[in-house]
Amino acid sequence: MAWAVFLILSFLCIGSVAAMILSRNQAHNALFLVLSFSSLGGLFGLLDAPFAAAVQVLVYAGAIMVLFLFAIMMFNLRGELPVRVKKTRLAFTVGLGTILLAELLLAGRKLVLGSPGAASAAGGDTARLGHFLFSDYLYAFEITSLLILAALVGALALAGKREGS
Amino acid sequence: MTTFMALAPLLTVVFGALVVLLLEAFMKRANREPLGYVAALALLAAGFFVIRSWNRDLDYFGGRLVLDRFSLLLIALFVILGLFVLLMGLKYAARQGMNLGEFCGLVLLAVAGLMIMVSSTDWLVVFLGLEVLSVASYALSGLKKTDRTSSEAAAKYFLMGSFAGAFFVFGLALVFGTSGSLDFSTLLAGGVSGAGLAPAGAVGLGLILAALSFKIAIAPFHMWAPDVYEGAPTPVTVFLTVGPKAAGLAVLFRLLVPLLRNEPFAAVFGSALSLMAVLTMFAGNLAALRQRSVKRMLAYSSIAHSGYLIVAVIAGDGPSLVFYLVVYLFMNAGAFSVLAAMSRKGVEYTALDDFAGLGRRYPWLAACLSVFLLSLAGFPPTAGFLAKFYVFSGAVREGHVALAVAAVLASLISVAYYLKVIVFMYMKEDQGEAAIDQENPALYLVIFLCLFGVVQLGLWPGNLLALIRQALSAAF
Amino acid sequence: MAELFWLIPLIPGASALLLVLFGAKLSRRWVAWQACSAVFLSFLLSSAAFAHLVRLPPGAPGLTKTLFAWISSGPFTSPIAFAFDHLTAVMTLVVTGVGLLIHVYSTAYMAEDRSHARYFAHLNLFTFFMLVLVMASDLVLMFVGWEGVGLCSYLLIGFWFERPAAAKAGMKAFVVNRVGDAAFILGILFLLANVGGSSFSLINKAAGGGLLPSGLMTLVAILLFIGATGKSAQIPLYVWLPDAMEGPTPVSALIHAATMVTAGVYMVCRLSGLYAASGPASTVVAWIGAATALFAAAMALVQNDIKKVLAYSTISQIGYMFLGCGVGAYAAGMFHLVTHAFFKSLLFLAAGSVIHALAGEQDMRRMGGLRKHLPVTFPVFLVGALAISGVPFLSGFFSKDAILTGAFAGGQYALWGAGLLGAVLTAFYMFRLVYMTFYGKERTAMEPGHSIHESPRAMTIPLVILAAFSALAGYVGLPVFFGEKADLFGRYLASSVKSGSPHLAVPTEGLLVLLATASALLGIALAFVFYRRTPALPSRLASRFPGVYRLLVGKYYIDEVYDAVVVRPLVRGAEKVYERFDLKVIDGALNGSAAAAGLAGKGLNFLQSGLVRDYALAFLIGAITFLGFLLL
Amino acid sequence: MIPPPAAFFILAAVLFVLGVLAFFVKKDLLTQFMAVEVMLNAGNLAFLALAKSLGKAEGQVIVLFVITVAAAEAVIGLAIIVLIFRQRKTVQTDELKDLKG
Repeated sequence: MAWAVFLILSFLCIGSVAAMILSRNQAHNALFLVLSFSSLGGLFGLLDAPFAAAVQVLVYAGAIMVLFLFAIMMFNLRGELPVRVKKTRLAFTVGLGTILLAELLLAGRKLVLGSPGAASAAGGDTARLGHFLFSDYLYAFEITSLLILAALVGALALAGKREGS
Repeated sequence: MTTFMALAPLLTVVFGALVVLLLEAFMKRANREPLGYVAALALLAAGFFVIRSWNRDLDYFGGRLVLDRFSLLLIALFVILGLFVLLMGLKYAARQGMNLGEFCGLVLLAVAGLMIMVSSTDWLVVFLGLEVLSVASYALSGLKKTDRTSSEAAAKYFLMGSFAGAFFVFGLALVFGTSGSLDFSTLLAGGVSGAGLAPAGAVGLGLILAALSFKIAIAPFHMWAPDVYEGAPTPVTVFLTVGPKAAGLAVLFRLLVPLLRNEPFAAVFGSALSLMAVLTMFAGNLAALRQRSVKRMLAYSSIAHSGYLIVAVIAGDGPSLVFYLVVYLFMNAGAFSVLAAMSRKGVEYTALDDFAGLGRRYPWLAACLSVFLLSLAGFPPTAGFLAKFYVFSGAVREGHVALAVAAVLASLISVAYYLKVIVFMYMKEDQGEAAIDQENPALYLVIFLCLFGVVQLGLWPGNLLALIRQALSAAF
Repeated sequence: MAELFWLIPLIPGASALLLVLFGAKLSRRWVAWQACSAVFLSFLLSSAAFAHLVRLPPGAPGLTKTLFAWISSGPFTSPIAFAFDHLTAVMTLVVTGVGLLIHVYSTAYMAEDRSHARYFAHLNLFTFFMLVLVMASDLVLMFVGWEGVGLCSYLLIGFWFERPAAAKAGMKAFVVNRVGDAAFILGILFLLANVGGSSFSLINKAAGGGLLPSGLMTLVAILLFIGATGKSAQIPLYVWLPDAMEGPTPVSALIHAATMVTAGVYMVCRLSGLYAASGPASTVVAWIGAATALFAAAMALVQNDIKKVLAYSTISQIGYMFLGCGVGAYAAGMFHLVTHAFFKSLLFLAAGSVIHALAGEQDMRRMGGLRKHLPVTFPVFLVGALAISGVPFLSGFFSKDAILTGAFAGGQYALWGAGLLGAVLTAFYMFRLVYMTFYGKERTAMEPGHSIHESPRAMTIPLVILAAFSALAGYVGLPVFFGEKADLFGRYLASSVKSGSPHLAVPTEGLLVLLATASALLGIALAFVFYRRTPALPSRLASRFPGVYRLLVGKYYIDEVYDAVVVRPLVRGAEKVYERFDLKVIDGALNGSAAAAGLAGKGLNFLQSGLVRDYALAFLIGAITFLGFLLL
Repeated sequence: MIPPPAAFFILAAVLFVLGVLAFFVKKDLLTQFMAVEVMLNAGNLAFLALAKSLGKAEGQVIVLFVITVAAAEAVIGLAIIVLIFRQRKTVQTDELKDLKG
């Protein structure tokens, strides 16, 4: 049963990214990405990470991608057909990608092969996560506030309508 | 000592940023320069806390924030860098259509990011610090909103930077998977004990190193750098050529020094890094030869300097690394300051031809630029010579003779293009009249300070070196 | 006053700084006065320090002054310290003394030039760096001066940058020198890593005490010597010096004859402990020196530009100095350095006077018969020519003889023979120059309104002073048969440089002196036959070979005949080498490396396409390669 | 039965490489940035898979931070894209070639 869910979700996830690569429509791209990220949320859930799953769906698929869709609407990019990539270049890139994939798998094989996954300690407990967040990861948590501040100021500075622009 | 005071420098800078941004939002006056002074004040206060924390080994957050002397030294470097950038920007902002308040706030936030990066040995913290720095620098590079090249620089930097950031994340995952922790030391436990790194750890580290090399501008991860350095507003370019480079190298140094003492590891990582160092030095210097824009030429020169700096990392020579970074701050900021001085409202003169005859028209400016360029080229007795000399002699001492030879040859090439500018300034007739707006006291202060630094460190480097040695003796 | 000796370099340095910053605002008169008096003050101080030095008891160390600790922490220390010992005193007096005369000469020579202040600023700056070079008490500080004089030389060669040839020559000098400097700095790095310091006494002691492995010592000595071949224009890095003649003539006299180009010889003498301890390195020095001496002399035979003859002559004479150092006769090398500084700067300045008189003409084929017009220049030039040729009782005779004797005494008969042959060639090309320039028909092509005139007093007085020194300077180093103590110079230097080879028996040495004299006279006589008695030889040859004669009926058939009969057999080899080596290899390498660098830069710029996906591709390839490296 | 972490890791690696490919195939700023988002998500998946195999709960916390980073980057990224669009009326990446050489 879990295997079946996994396979379906992975298919959805990979398939929608592949579709995004092939599609030429900006809005469709963004929608494919929403689909991909939602199914990733499902996969997170399968990995006993319900909190991450929730955040994934809410923040990513919900907020960030909607932002993207807004941007696409705003630019009204439908008229712009992306230019095709040259065949040789495409083949070259795919070759490189294959090598990278092989390297990543080679690197990870010792880590994950034969590990059934320590299901009990996976820490699905959101309360424990909260505890982590405000103990071991408090500093990191504080830094994220700084990060968001920087992003906000930067975005206002660049895209805000002000005098002189 | 674990105390909240360890946060003081960082908090001061962030607080300064908030004050500047709030003041900016409610300020109606056209003259925004007071904001720059507020920001400078915040940096000075941070500097004060750095000096107070010296020798105290403060830490907080369970050791995720460590103010050892190494990080304090670098934080002090960033404070000076931030001050230079702010002072350079005071008049520049108004002339080139930048909002000074946002500029100051972002510079302070970027400095905060740098501080976070160098004062931790936790990968997650380093990554987040790097992202604070990145997000602020993307915005800073695009701050000349009416300028096509500035926004192009921002877009390129952003796109490449987030691409590299994704590699960082995947590397983090692999490192985490190897040791179950993101602290430098647990990862190194395997490497230092002689057992070698697990492939996952090595590849994870490799991905992280690639992303860090991107920030430092090491070939072949450097390609974004010339474009961004050229397109960004000149004060921001100073920040980008020094800040991320210094922080990235500091992280690299902290990470690699224990590892490179380990034979099998040194054989692999050491030789890969050496190769990259050689590639970087030659790519930077050769490409700089052909430039007709002084700004872009200096951008390539900055890449070449990354190569020399990496040599110090490979040799495990902390003192010469830090000394070189300090010297590089002064000579590079100095050269770019003169470049920033070559401007008036809405115009910046960066082409080589604009420098023709500068020696006659603005002798002081030309003399200062000559000193900075000679220092960058490594002519004795400037500080640049000593810095290079230290790095190269360290490499020879540690047995990296081939690397030292390559570095000497590469710096041989570099002299040609630095000297070309001097030849233009003193030996060519001026063609047009590049009339510059000379009313810019803060900028001239920066030029003077840089000149002072380059001469002082070239002739009397003793005090700084003693300080650096003292700082590093404890940490490494 | 002697204890103020550390001001010797600083005075011209301060003057240079003032001239760089305010030169444009000062009057020409003031600039000239300031520049000259700065060097004059240095000269006074040098003399005072020298007087102090010779009064010291034998064996006493010279003056030292540590200004401050420069590099004081870390694996090695290197103070900014000036030393004034016997060897330094010689160089300092030469640099300030000859430098002063050339400064004075320049006030007249450059009086009309547009960039008057820039010229004197650079000249003072050069003096500063040259003095730092000779007074440095350790190798790193010497390198500071070494690089500095290179920079000034580059700026002064390219002084008339409007001429493309001058700009190109400056660039060539610069590039070639940088190649040498790279080797030099590597040598310093090796020394630092192994000796743990860079002061000359430390290095010489370590080398002499056998503390260094001999392989390393040879490597370091040869690396440093490669630096010297760059600076002192020896094979294979000599190619920049003939082109350097594009600079103003006083610059050629000061930098490219008297001082900077001899810095390599000075360095070898300074490190005589190191070179004496390394046999292979000394052999290399001696053979490179001898080869350069012969080869450059042969090249000088066929030049038509008056300054080019002198340039090749300089290369050849410096070869002699290295030959002396290589066979262990360091004092003799230094001796020749000093006498050469006098007569070669004299020759250059006199040539400058000739050029000045002819309004810029440098081609000897358009000179001739000038002796009547230049009543001061001609005799002093003759003195210089006689001195360099090694005619007895003039300075060059004694110093050249000291080198040849040193080679012979060291058992290096082949090197001695080469030196002797070089002496014949030297006398020959010098008198070829004299006869072509000052004797014979007037071949000048002056524009109407100009007349050939003797130079102003500011130019002729330095010439006369230099001529006096060229004639008399040799008497400080007389050969052994004037008495055991006649070699004042050698004894004077004994505390600073390694002593040379054992003395020869008086009869042997007498024979050597006779041979040297004979070879000088032979050279002069050959030149006389070919260039003075012009009608006789060519017509006789012409009647015997009418076909050849018809071929050679040209304006300058002398040159052609001489070319066919004498030069070809002798010089063809040299020219072949020159063509093959200089034009093809060195120029090729220069152009080639420039082209390669340009090409590489072009390639890099092509990669730097401005397109993000190309940048990302480089990133990806880099990352993949890096990861692959780690996994393998 | 729940699939082993290895399966998730393989999926993560494939997703990462697909993201890289998408970055190269696509030619406008917006979609290329979306490809980077795919890569970041692949990193997150790898984190969770490896955390699972180690039995460490912290993986989830770190994922939270990565998502925050992605959000911050999206904000600044979209601002930059808006800026580019205002100036050039296009978001084609290949149009960004004023700076080169």
